[in-house]
Amino acid sequence: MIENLELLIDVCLLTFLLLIVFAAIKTTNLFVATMLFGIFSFVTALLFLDLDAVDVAFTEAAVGAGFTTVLMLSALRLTGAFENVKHRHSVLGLFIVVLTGAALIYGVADFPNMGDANAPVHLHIAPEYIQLTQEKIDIPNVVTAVLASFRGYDTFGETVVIFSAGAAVLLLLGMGHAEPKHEPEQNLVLWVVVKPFIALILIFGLYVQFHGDFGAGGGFQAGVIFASGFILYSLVFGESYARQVVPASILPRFAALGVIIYGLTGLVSLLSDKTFLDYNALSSNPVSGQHLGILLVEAGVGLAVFSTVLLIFYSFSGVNHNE
Amino acid sequence: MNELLGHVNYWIVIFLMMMGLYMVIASSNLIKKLIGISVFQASVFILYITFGKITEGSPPIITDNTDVYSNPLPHVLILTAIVVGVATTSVGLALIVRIQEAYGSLDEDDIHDINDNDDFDIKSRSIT
Amino acid sequence: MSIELLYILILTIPLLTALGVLLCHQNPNARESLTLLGGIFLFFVVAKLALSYDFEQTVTLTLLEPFPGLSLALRLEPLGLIFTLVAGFLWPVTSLYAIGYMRAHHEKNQTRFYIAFAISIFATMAIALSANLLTLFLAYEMLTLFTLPLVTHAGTDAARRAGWTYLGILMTTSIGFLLLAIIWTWSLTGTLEFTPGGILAGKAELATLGGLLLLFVFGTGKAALMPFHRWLPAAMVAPTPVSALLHAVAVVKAGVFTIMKVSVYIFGIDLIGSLDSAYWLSLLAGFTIVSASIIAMSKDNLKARLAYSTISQLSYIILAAMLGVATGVFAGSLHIAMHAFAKITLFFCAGAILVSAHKTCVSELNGIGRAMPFTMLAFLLASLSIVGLPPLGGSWSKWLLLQATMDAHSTVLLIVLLFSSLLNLFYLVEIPIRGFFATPADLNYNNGIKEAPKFSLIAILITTAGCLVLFFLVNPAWNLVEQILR
Amino acid sequence: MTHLPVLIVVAPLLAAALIVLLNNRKVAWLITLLTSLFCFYASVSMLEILQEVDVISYTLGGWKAPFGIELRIDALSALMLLILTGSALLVSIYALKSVEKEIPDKNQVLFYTALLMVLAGLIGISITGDAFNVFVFLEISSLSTYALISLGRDRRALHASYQYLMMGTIGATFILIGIGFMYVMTGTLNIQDLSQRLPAVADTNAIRAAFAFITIGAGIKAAMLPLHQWLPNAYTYSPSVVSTFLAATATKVAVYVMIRFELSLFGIEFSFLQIPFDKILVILGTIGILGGSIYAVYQNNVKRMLAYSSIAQIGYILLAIGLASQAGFTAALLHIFNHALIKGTLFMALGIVFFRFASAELSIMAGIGKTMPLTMAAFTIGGLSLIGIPGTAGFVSKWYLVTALLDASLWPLALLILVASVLTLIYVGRVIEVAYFRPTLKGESQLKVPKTMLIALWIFALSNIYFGLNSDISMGVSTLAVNQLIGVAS
Repeated sequence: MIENLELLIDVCLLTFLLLIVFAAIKTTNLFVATMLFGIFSFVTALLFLDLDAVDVAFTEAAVGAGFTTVLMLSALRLTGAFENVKHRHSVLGLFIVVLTGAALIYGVADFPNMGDANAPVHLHIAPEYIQLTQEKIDIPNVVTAVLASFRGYDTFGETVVIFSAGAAVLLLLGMGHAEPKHEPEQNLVLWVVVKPFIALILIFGLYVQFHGDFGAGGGFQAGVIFASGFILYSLVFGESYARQVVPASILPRFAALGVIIYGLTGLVSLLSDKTFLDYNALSSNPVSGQHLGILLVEAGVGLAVFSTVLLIFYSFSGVNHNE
Repeated sequence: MNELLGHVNYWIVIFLMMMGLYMVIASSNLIKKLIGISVFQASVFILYITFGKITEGSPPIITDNTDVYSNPLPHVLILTAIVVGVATTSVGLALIVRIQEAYGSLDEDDIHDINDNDDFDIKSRSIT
Repeated sequence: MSIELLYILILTIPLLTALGVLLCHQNPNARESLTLLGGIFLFFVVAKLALSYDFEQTVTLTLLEPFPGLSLALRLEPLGLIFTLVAGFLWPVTSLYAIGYMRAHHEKNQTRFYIAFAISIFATMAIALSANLLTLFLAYEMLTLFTLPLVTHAGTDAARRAGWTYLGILMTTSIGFLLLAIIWTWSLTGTLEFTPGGILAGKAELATLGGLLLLFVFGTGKAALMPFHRWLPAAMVAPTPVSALLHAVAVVKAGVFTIMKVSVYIFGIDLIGSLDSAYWLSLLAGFTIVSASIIAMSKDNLKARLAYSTISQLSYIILAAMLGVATGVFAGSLHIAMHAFAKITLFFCAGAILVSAHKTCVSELNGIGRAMPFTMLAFLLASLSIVGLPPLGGSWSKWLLLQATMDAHSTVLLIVLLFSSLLNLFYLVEIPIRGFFATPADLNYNNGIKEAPKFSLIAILITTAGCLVLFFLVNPAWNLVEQILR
Repeated sequence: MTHLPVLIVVAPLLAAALIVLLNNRKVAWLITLLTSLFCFYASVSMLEILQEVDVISYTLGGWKAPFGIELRIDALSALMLLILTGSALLVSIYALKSVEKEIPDKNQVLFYTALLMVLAGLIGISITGDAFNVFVFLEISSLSTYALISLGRDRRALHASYQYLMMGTIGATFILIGIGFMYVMTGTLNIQDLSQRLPAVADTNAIRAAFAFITIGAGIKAAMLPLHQWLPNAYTYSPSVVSTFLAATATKVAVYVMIRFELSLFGIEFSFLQIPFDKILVILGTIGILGGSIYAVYQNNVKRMLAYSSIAQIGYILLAIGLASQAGFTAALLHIFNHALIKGTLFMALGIVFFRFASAELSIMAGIGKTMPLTMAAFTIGGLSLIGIPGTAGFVSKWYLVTALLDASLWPLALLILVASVLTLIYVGRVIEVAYFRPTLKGESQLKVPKTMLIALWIFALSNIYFGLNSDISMGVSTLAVNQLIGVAS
């Protein structure tokens, strides 16, 4: 019965998503659209959870529902929240969409049924990953093992993507600067509640960073969570204070450092004539080498993500209109 | 029946993708386009995760309780893809902020009109 | 000196001359003596090559191999030698003429003029010496490009428009048709070498080969076969030495030379004889001959009249090549040389009249013979050579051509040729007749008009003498053309 | 030197990060130059290695394929590397002064970072042996490209960048969908492994859909007509260094992706026999050639003119691939190489014009043949090569393309190609006419053109002539690559 229950939840969530997107298309209030998108991400995270993808769910919640929404709101602050009320009825657009949809429907017709344990995806490579993780890497979270070791090169690329997004935003908007006069209202209750809360967030971030081997989590999620602690600080206590704690000018270098940590960890193996990112070279014991390698690259990822996310936030919130 | 149940997920996801894509093409507001493309991408992510699922499987974190784990590879891929998605979104938003500054509008049609004017200016300045 | 060295020298002398001209652009005297010197030296090298070359043992010099199996290579054969000799002889003569003309006419940008001129000669020589179609095509395109600044030399709007017409027609035809024909030949035979007897026979059906021939002939826009002739009158905006050497000798002869080479060494004369399209092309050439002559009669502008005369004369050669008989090949080859001398003389004279009397129209020339007797006499002789009267060089090629049409059993073309000779007589000989016998409208007409500058006059005398000498010296030339089909 | 395959990607990535860390403009330029020099060296070395072995395989993380990610360099990859790193080297020499002039001081360091990341991304795509990895590196290069384009001085650069971001993301997502479909049917992402497992499931909707999505995705990135809308604006308004580098490389890498997936992965059997993809390519290519060339004729901004010309040139390449013959593939690869040389030259020359006049409108180029003789001479060489005049690189590829068409008995298309060359003649001729035969404008800028820019330009220009007269290298690599692709023993 469990399978049908899972499927039921699944279909419900998906239907919910459809409604959200439909509402987002219809609304002319961009603020509403943005909030709907936040909800969309959150429901997607739930869906991922239902589909056993805990790491992905975690990331989607932190990145999609959290960070992206904050970013969109920051952008709306600068651009205004209403769109011109007019709906283009693009016949060509509709045609393209229907064509794409038809191609997709046509394509999935041959897909194995959902959840079929005998589908090709579950027979090739994936079983080996689960087995090899236990034998050679010896950490419980297979996703982390695949991410940081088997496909560590992809993850290196992913870190670079984040870094390049930071560079791109910086090129476009500059680092900005906080407006010193503008300070949020001094709300004692808020202050008192938030202060310990931020501490908790930071501790949780560290936990996620270092617990990624065992449960859901890792550098990405940790970086975002850690940054969101500072973002919260900045929202509540004023950005100029936040910038005193973590100066904006240091962030690009931190992000670069994150990438370099990852890259150098990979390059170390070259010295002992192993290939790039072969963590076995890091220690005389291959398994502990793997552990060390994963730790190091996750640290690099965490640092890069944290700095970039915070940097992007600064860039958006500190933009000076008159420039 | 089995076939239907086994594919209903895919069909809904595809419909979601189509809605996202429609939002990209049919909206004239740049922010809505961006939301559309994020929806489109997110739907693709759901597609990936869906085919990584094994019925009665559990998350791919090794425990002693079970032997059936859902496929970890799509999870890894989508982790990467989500990050790529958010990176794209932030660059897109940064561009939008600059476009608002430069054009005073986020409406694609307005922007096209302004661009055409710019073109005309250049032509009227030129000598030939 | 080895033959290879001579090849290299023939190509490098014009280039070195161009370089030298560039280096001494401050000093007109040095610049012009250098051009002249380069020309004379080039002619000696060409003459040396002519004397020491043995057609039994041709020498090929491969310069480069841009892609496998296709090379840029040089090889002299009789047809090429004729062209080389003509162009090599006429370059220094034209230089001589140009010095007088350009100075008297106070042209600007003379350095650019001499450089482009020298490089054009380089391209012409490369065409003449080319061992295969690729080399020929490369040189052909270079010739178009480097003559362009000469056409647009004046820099006026009219000159620019003429430049577009020039470039447009020559490039369109060459890239659109000629290149396609060349690549097609390559694709059919796997070689582009000029081979005695041709390379295409039996490689494809006759209809295909007929189409290929059409591509080749229409692709060679420089041969000015109608309807691709418009560029030649347009190019007449150029200074007269350019019109004289390039648009009466080098460029247009490069065109008909290409057609001759293709019909003799790519198709083979027998194959041409069996192609229907060759017959149609010869009729088109006949049409061009007659209609260009008629247009020439209607032109009052002297250079335009000469340009249409050139179009007509070029089609003689195309016609000769398309007949598919040996006599035709001989006639065409001889005509390349004979027409070159006559036509360059005519252009020289036109330029001399422009410089000395500032006249450009035929109707203004009444009585000019009294002030410029030498020029007009030269004009008369050259005209008669083109008409084909003895004792002038042109009579040989005209006579052979008539014989070729008879060999090919084509009465129509025979009549066309005879009729066109009559037309030639009308529109060319009219001019000296006006010059010597008509009364000028204005009695003070001849005041202040002298003969052309002496450099130019000497040049005119040399080429006129050439027309006469060629009549008597036809034996060596004949021996040469006979080698073509050996 | 067994690690060259990975170093050629990692070096520019780490250099990009290092630049940010050091945060100094001059140092940033120097690092960029040295990095591209190293990459160029690495690609030449690997090309040499490939004379001995068929393919260089490098497994990352010590996990053998298909479990780990594999870098796989065959002759086709090596050809792309040569184009990418060669262009990058020349562009970095050129960038010193151009960037100083066109990019605000505060952005220069990050400019070089982004440039290096574009390079690394494109290199990564060209050498990876893993389908998903293609997507990751595609996004690395794309994100940085969007930023670089937006740095143009005109506000339209921003909108151009946004348009590209939208279309580019749709393209990348389409590729992602295609990869997903293949993964579902085979359970693997390694290209080698995929190509072995695909035949068993080739006759399924899923694989056909995967093929379509990947092709359209790569087609958007390659600006294949009618998916080209992003390109003209992106090239027109981006800074000179960026337009030069992109024009020489970016669309070609997208074509590479197409070739890699369709020939190596799906295989000729599937692509051209089971589905009539060759015919589609011939049609799209032909439309691209004609459409691009005709549009180009009507442009008054020379950069935009060349942008449309690029669309036409992509058409040539696609048409050549669509012939589905050995000659056709060779022509395509050769044109990828030669067109990089051509467009590199032309855009660099325009960049110098832009350097002096801050505009690339045709009207401001009046008479600059006299005032900027070296720049315009190089432009003319590039233009002649674009037209396909013998003695230039453009001629060689056009020759092979027409030969391939004639071999396939498509002589009307051969004629059409040559007609398109005439269109090229018209638009290149317009520029040359204005530059050489119009009077110079008054108020002529007195700015001196820096030597570094001219040197880079002339190396590009002369390479057009070198590879036009001696095609041993370009032909050799292309032939080798084609033989490997279609499985003929060389």
